[in-house]
Amino acid sequence: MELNVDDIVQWMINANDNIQENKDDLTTLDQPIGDGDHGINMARGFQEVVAKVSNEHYDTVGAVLKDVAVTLMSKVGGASGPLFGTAFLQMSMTMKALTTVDRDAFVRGLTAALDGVKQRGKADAGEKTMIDVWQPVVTLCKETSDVRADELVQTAQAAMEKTKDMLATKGRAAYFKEKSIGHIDPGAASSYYIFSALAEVLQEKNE
Amino acid sequence: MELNVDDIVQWMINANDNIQENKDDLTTLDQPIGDGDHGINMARGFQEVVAKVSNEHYDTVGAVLKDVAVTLMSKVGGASGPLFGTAFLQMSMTMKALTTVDRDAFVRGLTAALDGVKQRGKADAGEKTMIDVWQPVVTLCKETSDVRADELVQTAQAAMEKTKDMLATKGRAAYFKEKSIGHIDPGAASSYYIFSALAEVLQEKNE
Amino acid sequence: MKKMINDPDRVVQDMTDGLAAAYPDKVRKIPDTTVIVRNDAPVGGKVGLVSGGGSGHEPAHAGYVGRGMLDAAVAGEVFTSPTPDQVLEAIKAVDAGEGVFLVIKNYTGDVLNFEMAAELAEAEGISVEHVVVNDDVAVEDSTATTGRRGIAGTVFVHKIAGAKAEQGASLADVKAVAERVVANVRSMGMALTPCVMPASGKAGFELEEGEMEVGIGIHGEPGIERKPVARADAIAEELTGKVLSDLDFSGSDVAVMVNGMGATPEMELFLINKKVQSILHDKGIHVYRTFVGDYMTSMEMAGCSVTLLKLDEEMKELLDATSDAPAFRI
Amino acid sequence: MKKMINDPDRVVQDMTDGLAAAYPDKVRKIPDTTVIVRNDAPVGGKVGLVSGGGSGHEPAHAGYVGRGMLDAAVAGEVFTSPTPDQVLEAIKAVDAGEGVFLVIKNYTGDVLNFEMAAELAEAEGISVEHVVVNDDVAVEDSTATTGRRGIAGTVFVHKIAGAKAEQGASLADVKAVAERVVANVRSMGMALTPCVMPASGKAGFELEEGEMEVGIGIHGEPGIERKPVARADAIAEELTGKVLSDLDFSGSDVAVMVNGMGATPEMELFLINKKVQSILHDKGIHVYRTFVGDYMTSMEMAGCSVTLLKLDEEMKELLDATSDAPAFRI
Ligand SMILES: Nc1ncnc2c1ncn2[C@@H]1O[C@H](COP(=O)(O)OP(=O)(O)O)[C@@H](O)[C@H]1O
Ligand SMILES: Nc1ncnc2c1ncn2[C@@H]1O[C@H](COP(=O)(O)OP(=O)(O)O)[C@@H](O)[C@H]1O
Ligand SMILES: [Mg+2]
Ligand SMILES: [Mg+2]
Ligand SMILES: [Mg+2]
Ligand SMILES: [Mg+2]
Repeated sequence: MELNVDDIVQWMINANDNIQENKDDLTTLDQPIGDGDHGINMARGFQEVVAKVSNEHYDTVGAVLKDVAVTLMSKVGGASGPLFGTAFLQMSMTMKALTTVDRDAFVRGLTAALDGVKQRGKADAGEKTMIDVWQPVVTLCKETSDVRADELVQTAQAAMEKTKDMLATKGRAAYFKEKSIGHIDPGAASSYYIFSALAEVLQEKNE
Repeated sequence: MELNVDDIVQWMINANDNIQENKDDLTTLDQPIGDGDHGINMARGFQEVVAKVSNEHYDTVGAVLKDVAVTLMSKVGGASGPLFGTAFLQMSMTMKALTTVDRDAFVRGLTAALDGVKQRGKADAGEKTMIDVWQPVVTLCKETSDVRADELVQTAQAAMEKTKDMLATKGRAAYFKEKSIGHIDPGAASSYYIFSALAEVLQEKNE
Repeated sequence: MKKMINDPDRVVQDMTDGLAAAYPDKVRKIPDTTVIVRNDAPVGGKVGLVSGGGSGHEPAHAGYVGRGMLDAAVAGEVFTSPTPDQVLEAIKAVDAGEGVFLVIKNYTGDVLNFEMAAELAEAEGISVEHVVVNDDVAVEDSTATTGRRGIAGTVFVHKIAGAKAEQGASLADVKAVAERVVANVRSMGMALTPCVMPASGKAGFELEEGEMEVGIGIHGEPGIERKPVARADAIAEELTGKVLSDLDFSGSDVAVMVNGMGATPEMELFLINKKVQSILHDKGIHVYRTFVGDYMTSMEMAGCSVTLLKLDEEMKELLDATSDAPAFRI
Repeated sequence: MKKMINDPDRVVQDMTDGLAAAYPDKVRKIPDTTVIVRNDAPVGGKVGLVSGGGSGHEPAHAGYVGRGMLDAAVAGEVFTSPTPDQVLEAIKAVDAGEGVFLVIKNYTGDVLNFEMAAELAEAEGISVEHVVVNDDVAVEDSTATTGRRGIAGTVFVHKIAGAKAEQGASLADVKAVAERVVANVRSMGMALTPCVMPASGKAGFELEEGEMEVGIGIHGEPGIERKPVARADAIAEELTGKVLSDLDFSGSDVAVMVNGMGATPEMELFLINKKVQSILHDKGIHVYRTFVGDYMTSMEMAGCSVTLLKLDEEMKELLDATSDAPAFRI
């Protein structure tokens, strides 16, 4: 695994495509256990991310990811804005000087991102949030020497689906208490789209 | 024609009966060219009038009519409250000292009432208001030496029906302009009920 | 119908009780009436200012009772003029010997009842003068009708005449400035949805989904035109345009009121205001002061009205004078 | 949907423009933001007070910007927290070197975004403190949830902390009094009808004809119970009862806020207030001051909330201090 600046830009383009395509579904997920804006929030944010990163020239991976972070932070809104913003900001900080990232650097970046989200959200795994997708993905990457695209998609997807049976104890969904059970967490779903977008990049590179 | 205190009280009782009976019809008349409250207003007012005058002892006709006026003024509301109030107040002032009223005294009272309404309403005959019933009734009484009950009813009823073809230029109905044509004026209708109540008193006395 | 009420017949009693209970340091209710008066009424050496009308237009009029504005407000049944005896109570409660001034919105019922009360008061030796407010440009004035309706512009009459009276002006001078306001104030409104009468639980009129009525009155009386709901900018243009074409405001200083009909979120009123201000700016009309909010409502009607008042120097000073009326603190 | 808007995506921009245009002598909008600040910000020698949150709660929060209250308000998209960059702009605009105090309603999004902004500001050398308001007793606090929601009680925090800051108090002292307000304020709300999101044109939730929801949040989040619309007295009893059972108010002096959710006519709020006052009177709780009106709304939601604040002597003085914020003039 080796990702350069263009790969990261492509990752964001893919992520945006996924999210635009599933915008309404994400919003629908946010209706029963939230305020029905998650798709709108994420679609707005990633559109801006793509507008930003596809028009700039970057020397390092860290620089791309920093722009991603700042854009998400200022454009997504809601709870997910600062959380995804924090994730990419922490990731970018571990890759500041890198023109390419190998598997070890990527694992360090992902771990920093996950820790950042946990701290910002005062949350941990099992609380029915995006963390429940990020954590298994980080574990997968850590434990696999070279992650395959299909593994990554499967792990993220399974993790997302697992949130369905969880009781929300953080975010808006927590207000719904027991009623939150039976619904996939919207932030988990958008995280799945982000990682499946990454898997597409890995797939392309392997072809 | 000679009316004493009891006759006037009976007039009010009859008027109240008529109005209670036709309350909904009066309100219906006020819907297309008004605000749909005329029946409610008049029913509330005359109920109070009867409650008042049937429990008091009066020495003069003027005294009964003054209580009628004050009660209508404070209980009817809307435009018709002060108008009917004024009518009975002006009538009462011409009969202050009278224990009975003859035809001449009654004509004087009715004329004062009509003038009061015109002045209060800044209105004249032909503007599609209660005046269009009061005026022909006053004329009839003036021109007939001894008014018969059936004549009185016929005149009032014909006058009321005539308002149907008139264009309203006073009161709420005036806002409806041309659309006011084709509807009987609610205040003309309630005036008709008041005069037919008087006719019942005349009829009784002749029997 | 969805309303938070108790007995529909007691809604005006309950409301005036609740208002008096909210501001006991400022106002009181005259027992057995629906009259709200300043606690310190009658105020010695001051002309008393009385307004009122049918209920359902809150905060008009009881919210405007306070130092620097009204001395008393008389609340009739919903959309029904108060009766002369109630108005007379108010007049008597605020008369300190300097006379009483009545601000009447131009509805036949209000005019008849207030004028009758004025005569009764005169008969008791109280000097009474009045002004009839007819600011609504929607329904055209003509000798054939009872004239234009009084709507949100009435609040400017309360404020300016109230400030004048507070200064200790004579009854004639209060009347003169009130008449100047009436001569210089114009309004026009529109609605998106009707209001519901508490007594019947029914809407006063119907508007289709996607339809609005321009020029509607504050009791839902017919306006000029029904048409598809327009953008905020177009609504602001239509209302402001109609107001501007009725009186020459060019080059003058104006007070602006963007008034909510009751149910409309303040958010939308600010959108209307944005456009109103830019229209006035483009026409070189200088905005001296702006008021955005619910000032003259129609219960839960959604919609708004735009009012412009052409100001002279004295009106400016009186508009800026202190008022501690709960709904118009300055 | 019936709304007076232009482009739904620009509703918050338009609204803040329209607000700034209404009160140009008092506030301005920071260009390219949705931040409204006092014209004289940063005010030398004074802690800056910043609040904000999603839009749709007008007059909260921009209507509370003014002398004696907030220095700045940050407006997010409708029902969506403003982003950290916007909050940072507000913080920078009001910092006069004495530090900045943030009043945050307890919603995950608001807390995350404001905290993030605070960190960014600290990184730029500005001292920032904050308080999180959680006055809504409807949804129970527990370690398992992010806690109670912040609703109309927030306005009392703005007022009292704002007055303290205006006196020149230190950041620590402003924080201390704000925390005292949070500890002593409790609210509960209900709704009769939902509000409509400008972006989708759809109601945020559904309520059957004849049904109300008790304990609902200001974004339409679930409350405690749905049931038939009750009489005003019963609604007042339920809301007040819940508030009273959450904190011991007995024998104390309180400030009362009967807050409209947006579409409810003021008439009905006064009916609710009548009953609230009589309940408090019967319990020997002394009402120091009452506020009735639309203070923390949910666009065109119909309904109300009742807030009680237990006052100490300093809070009373600060509550009564002058404020020229358009939506809270004292
Ligand atoms: N405290 C938290 N920690 C981690 N993730 C959270 C937290 N709160 C919310 N989230 C995530 O954010 C998502 C909701 O995002 P979004 O709908 O955009 O924001 P909002 O709830 O403010 O409307 C949730 O589905 C959840 O995954
Ligand atoms: N200026 C006027 N002069 C004479 N009669 C009038 C005038 N204005 C209204 N009326 C009468 O009053 C009636 C309406 O009374 P009502 O419905 O009780 O009052 P409101 O119009 O205030 O609701 C009309 O039908 C008309 O006969
Ligand atoms: Mg959401
Ligand atoms: Mg009528
Ligand atoms: Mg009427
Ligand atoms: Mg949201």
